[in-house]
Amino acid sequence: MPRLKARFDRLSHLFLPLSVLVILLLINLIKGADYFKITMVNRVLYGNIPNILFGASELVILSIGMTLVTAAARGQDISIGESGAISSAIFVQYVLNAGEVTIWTILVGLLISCVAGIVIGAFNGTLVSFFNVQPMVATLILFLGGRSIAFIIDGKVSPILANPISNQIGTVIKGVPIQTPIILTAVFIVIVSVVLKVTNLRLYVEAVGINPNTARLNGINPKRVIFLTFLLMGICSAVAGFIAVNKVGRHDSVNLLKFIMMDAILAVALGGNSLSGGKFSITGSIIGAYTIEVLNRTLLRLEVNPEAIKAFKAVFIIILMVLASPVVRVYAKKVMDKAKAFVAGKAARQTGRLKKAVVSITDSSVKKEE
Amino acid sequence: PKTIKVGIVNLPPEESGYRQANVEDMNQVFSKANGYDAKQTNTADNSEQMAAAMGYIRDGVDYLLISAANASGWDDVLLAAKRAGVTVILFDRLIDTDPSNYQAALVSDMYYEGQLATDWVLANVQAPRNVILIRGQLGSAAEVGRSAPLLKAEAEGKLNIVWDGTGGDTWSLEEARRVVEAAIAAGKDFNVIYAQNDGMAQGACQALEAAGIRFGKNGKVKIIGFDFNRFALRNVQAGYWDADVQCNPRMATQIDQWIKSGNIPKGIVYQKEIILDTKTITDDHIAKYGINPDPGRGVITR
Amino acid sequence: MGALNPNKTKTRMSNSTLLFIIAGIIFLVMYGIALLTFPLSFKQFQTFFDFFNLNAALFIVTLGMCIVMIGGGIDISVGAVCGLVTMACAVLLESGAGDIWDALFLSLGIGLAFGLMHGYLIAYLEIQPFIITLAGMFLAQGLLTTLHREPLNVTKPAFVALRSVRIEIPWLGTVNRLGVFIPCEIRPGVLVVVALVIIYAIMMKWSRFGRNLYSVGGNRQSARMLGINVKKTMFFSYVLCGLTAGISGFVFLITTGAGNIGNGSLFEMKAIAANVMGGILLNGGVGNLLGAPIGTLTLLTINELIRAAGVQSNLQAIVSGLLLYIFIMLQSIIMSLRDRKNFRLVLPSWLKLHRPVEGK
Amino acid sequence: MPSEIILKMEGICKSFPGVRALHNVDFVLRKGEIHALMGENGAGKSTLTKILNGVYEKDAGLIILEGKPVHFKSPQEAQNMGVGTVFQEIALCPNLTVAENMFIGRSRNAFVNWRQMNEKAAEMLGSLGIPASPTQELASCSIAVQQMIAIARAIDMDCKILILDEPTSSLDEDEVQKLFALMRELKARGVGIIFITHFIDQVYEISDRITVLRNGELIGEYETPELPQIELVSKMMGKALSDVSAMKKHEPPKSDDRVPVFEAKGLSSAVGVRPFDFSIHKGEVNGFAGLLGSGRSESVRAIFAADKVTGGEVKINGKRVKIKAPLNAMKLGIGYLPEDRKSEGVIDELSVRDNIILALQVMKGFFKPLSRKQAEEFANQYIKLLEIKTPSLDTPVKSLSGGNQQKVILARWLLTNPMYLILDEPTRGIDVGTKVEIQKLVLKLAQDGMSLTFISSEIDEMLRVCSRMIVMKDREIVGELSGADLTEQNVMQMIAQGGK
Ligand SMILES: Nc1ncnc2c1ncn2[C@@H]1O[C@H](COP(=O)(O)OP(=O)(O)OP(=O)(O)O)[C@@H](O)[C@H]1O
Ligand SMILES: Nc1ncnc2c1ncn2[C@@H]1O[C@H](COP(=O)(O)OP(=O)(O)OP(=O)(O)O)[C@@H](O)[C@H]1O
Ligand SMILES: [Mg+2]
Ligand SMILES: [Mg+2]
Repeated sequence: MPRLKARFDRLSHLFLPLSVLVILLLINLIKGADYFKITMVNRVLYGNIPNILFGASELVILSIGMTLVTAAARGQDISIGESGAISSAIFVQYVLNAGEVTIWTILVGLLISCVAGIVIGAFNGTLVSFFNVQPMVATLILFLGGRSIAFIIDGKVSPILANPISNQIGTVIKGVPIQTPIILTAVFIVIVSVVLKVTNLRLYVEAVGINPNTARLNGINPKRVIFLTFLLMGICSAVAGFIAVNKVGRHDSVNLLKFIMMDAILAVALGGNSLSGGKFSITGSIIGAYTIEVLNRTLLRLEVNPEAIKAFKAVFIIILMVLASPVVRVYAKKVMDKAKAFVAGKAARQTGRLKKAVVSITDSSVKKEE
Repeated sequence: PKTIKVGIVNLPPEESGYRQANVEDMNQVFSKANGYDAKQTNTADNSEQMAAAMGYIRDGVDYLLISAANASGWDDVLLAAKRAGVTVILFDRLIDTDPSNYQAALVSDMYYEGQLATDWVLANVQAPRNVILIRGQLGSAAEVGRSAPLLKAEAEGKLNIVWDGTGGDTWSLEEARRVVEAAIAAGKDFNVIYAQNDGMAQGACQALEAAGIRFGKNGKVKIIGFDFNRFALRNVQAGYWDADVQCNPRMATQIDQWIKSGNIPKGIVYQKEIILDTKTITDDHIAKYGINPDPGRGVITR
Repeated sequence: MGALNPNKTKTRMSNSTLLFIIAGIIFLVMYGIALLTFPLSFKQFQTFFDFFNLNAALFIVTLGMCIVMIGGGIDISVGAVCGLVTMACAVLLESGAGDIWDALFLSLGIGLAFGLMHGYLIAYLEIQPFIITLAGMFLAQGLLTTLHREPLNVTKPAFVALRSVRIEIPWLGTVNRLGVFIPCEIRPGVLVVVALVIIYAIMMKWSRFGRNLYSVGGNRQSARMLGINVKKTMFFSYVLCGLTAGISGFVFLITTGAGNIGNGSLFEMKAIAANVMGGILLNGGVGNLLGAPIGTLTLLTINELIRAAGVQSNLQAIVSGLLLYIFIMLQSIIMSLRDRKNFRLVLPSWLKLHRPVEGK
Repeated sequence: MPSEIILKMEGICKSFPGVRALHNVDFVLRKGEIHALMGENGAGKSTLTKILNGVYEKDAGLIILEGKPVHFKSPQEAQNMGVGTVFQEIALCPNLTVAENMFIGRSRNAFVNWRQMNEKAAEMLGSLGIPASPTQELASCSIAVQQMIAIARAIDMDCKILILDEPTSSLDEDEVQKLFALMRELKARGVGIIFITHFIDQVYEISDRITVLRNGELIGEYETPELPQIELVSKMMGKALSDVSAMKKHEPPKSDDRVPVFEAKGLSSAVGVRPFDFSIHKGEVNGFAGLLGSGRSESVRAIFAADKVTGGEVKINGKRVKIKAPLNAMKLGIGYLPEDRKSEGVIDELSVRDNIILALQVMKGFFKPLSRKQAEEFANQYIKLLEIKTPSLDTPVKSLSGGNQQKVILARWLLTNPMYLILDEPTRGIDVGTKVEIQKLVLKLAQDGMSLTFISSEIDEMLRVCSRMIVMKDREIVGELSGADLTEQNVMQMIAQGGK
């Protein structure tokens, strides 16, 4: 029993993102009861849920990286979209120049684009860790210039990735009833959780994020840890870029993963993580990312006037964040406690004075002992 | 002959695929080889644009080409240009000012493009015409222009817009896909998708495909895109989509001709633009008008 | 210990001052180089004045951002609020429902409303500033499109008269291509910038609010223990920033004369970049308010340099990123050099007190 | 002393998640008295004062200030009503100047008069002999100086009640005396002073009355002269303590190994200690003595490479090694407990468990995480050994009392089982009982073959455990004492005369 409670306590940080997600899902359910309905279309699962999982795949992957960067570097990487655009441009160039496209071509391309992502991460990471530049400022550089770089890599056009394998990665593999990006995302999440399991990444990142000085005196090199998180962010961007470009089938350096950093940061925050670093929850961020996807779709589902859609989104975010606010939670807890006390008080009154007497006796006996 | 000094004030290529093509076109035509000494400044900020324009005027250029981020506030700049004897030619975007303040303006008429597409719908789709409108970046000239004729047609009762969605800040495929998915989930009955650029049309098709809804020449839903990307034209050619409307980013050649011939028209000149559908499209069209790479005949880009 | 005479202790320059001086020097050096390489453009005074004339709104936004940054916060809604104000005022003026004063009050009101909302949610409900101001940005953008989607020119005569006000400096000016002498001119927005810089600089240096804000930005917990009303201070910083964004919207409208969806877009990023170049750190607690205009000038000089050099279109963003990069590196290198050496220079040897400050 | 009651706290209760920090505590403070608040680590002393000055909100109880019930929601309100505080962990703003730190949050003027402020500050600093300039950034002052600035601020505040939460823990004897002089002056002016410390001698030197807390409960209030020291200690600990005095007689172990475990020649670091030689043998406990700021911490930091090492040669067991970063030192079997607990010791948001296993985990390497079970076992073992008061293993370490945090760090290093352990002020902020425990522990570890360096600002504490004392002055080693020469008298003399 205490074990169970301990486990529950450990999961309590997920209460917030989950409750937010549930609220949104409820709204959707009220709008139409068939919300969770899943059908088979061309032998592939189809419905709102698969659509959400499909649509959020890049965001989920990016928010994982963003969580790590936020935790260690106490700031955000705002160049993730650009970084994804650059590494996927390299991927596309590789594939287009590779002649016949086989699964190996794609895999090698992915590897190369991951390397590109790592290089980009190293650039940002160097600035942040070794030159002490705040993350948002360091990554502002690529945020400003990144898309131009991608465009130049593209050869100043928008190259087309029209091959059957890319198509299958972007949609479905024949015979598999689930869209490939969903599977890839799941695989990625599994890899991340394995990495967290077999390494001390979490301890290092949290230690550095909370108190780099202490971390250093305990043998952790904070600079290297921060640098590492940026490298991981680079990999995440590359993978997200890979999925995105295969979905689209065309490298559009302008629109690929545009403004996604805002959503990723939002996902981290909705996941209950502090944007000023320290302890983190990747599960929370993942739920946060799906929540944002659901939110975006909810606004569409509610048929909000396109002119006002952003305003509504803002209102939703504000409401969600207010519900999640520590102050409100403390207040709510107080109210709950009072309510509980009231109910308990009623019960106590019914059991009569007997109990009270017992309590006072034990009380005084305790006092005497001293 | 003496090199002609030109200052170009344009929007940044990162703005859109259309803009990239436009910027590249300008750079290619106004080149050293072509007898120009041209500089181009790309920014989406009106103030920075004006600063750049003033800079070019101070530099003493012969021609100042402007594609304004913002249609207003340019009077000072134009006046300064006039005082300094600089010929101003507007391209792509008009400026809200007295026409005497500039020499010529060569622009795409987004409203006209929208009209072409709307007319096509009215002519080629049987009533009831239930349209999903997928808007591009809200408030941009293209979005405003291309939406208006359709909204007007709806107001006149010629068609119904059953779903009106937007990409918000972007012209992104994903947003378009989401919009159509939402419409499908809501059980809307529709037979036209009016996507305000090719990428968004592509996103819409992906959503339809995943939902198992047939579209294109032989399907229930008609797909219309804009911009004449070659991949889009190939899709139309294959009957996978139904129509595409041109939006020509290439204005430089025309302006170059004007300058070289010394015969610059006065006032606003609209570019000629066309709509192609499965019946009218030819390889020639694709080769001649298309932008971006050509996936090749018969290749459909999903 | 008693033998130590405190008067002998020479003061080490504070981070704020040092960063400000670096910013100032880099700007001057850069402007000097610009003058030498592109005299055609930079030698004309009007170039300098135009920085202010055309970018008054950006200067103002940067000031507001500077204040929240010193308080350890961030407000990324400023650009969107600025844009919303231009549109709201344009709609107001064009619909004939109000005159210029009404428009001014409207801009202040909108700015204030956003500032109050941000301030309350961030300071009192302890929600993360980035998220709330992101929502604020969405809200402003959404309201703008709901209000009016297309660009809207203000044609009201009184307004047009106001926005064509020019202050000419007859003894400064240039002769243009046709040999006509053009005097330098200053537009009304510039006066607002100058006034705000003075007021804010005084406020940050001498007012209780300003000093409290530094302390809150430096260490919130300590500030509270020192008896500072942290929440109130943070609250006011956001209110002030919102208000400033409102003012900037009005100035933007005076500068360009139209409400437009694109007005003020990306101002938040520019403002952050400008402030960082002006030596104001995102961590909070460090920076001199005068750094904000210096940083903005640096940013604008970079733009003008890129224009004058005729950098190829697709490279413009990359080059400006690169210049930002060099700038940041310089700043960082100087700061770390000082951390290594400076003690020996400034302090007597027995007073070499050094322990890196936590959290850098 | 029937003087007027200025403050009355009645039935104060306060709970934190998982802990009952205070239960039904009464406290009375009179005008012009110095009232010591005593108790073991985690007894609730800081919590009680923090409730008084508005940092925490009480769950129940009454605070009556000058006859009026008050309820402070923030330190600001308390300050305005005349309650000044020096916090246990220094709470000043590093990015402001010294003068600002002394005056900020106090004036209600809308504007700051810099000149006047600097002048006043300079005056204060001068009269207290604090070696800092008013216009200097606080970050560039040492902890001790910061502590004194905090005191100066509180003293200057013209308050009715002054709370001093372990103000003397980082001060040396001289400064303590200066502080006491000031306290007496304030007392004469009628200020009620709440004084928290773990130095029992200081309590008897300065206080008029003592209130003892234990486990969040009030044990009693006593007139200082009427409460014998031994009784006070046993009241604090809740058991008769015969071994307090017994402790003093421990004989430091002698080592006869020829090759030192650790040896340094000409070691110097980037923060400016003069190059020094140092060595320590197996099973030896040595200490560094010296005045505040004499470079004791800097020296041991150089050994551990906590600051950048700029020169020198290091041998471990006679073999030359390179120590460039703390990790090298750790891998070579050196451990270091830093003196600044807050900024270098704990990782405050991490759990007690993670804090305990941190160093061991890092030494094992990035790819070899301990299993959860193992980690819990280790942590539990040391929580028991050091009697760390924590509600659970998952409690963030920041919600432990100061002294218990210190024990967590000690546990962390003991867990790595180092060959040579450096303890810089390990007993700072630790109650008498535990202090004795720690001293015993040090001796036991030494007997088991560990070498230790033990630095403390209390000389007698060092004399009790160290077999050799290295004396420093002005950042230089001026001499060494051991064996029969090692007496307080000699140490003092050496510090004063700088060697011979
Ligand atoms: N912010 C907090 N959150 C949770 N628990 C806390 C918090 N502050 C104090 N506690 C708990 O309250 C109890 C009393 O702590 P307090 O700091 O008052 O002790 P103390 O008597 O000052 O001890 P020390 O001498 O070690 O400073 C401890 O058990 C501590 O863990
Ligand atoms: N004369 C001085 N005046 C002010 N600060 C000094 C002086 N000398 C040294 N310091 C600073 O005081 C701090 C304490 O010095 P250090 O830790 O080396 O001495 P210590 O002997 O260990 O003293 P402590 O008792 O504080 O641990 C250091 O940061 C040092 O830079
Ligand atoms: Mg305490
Ligand atoms: Mg020390």
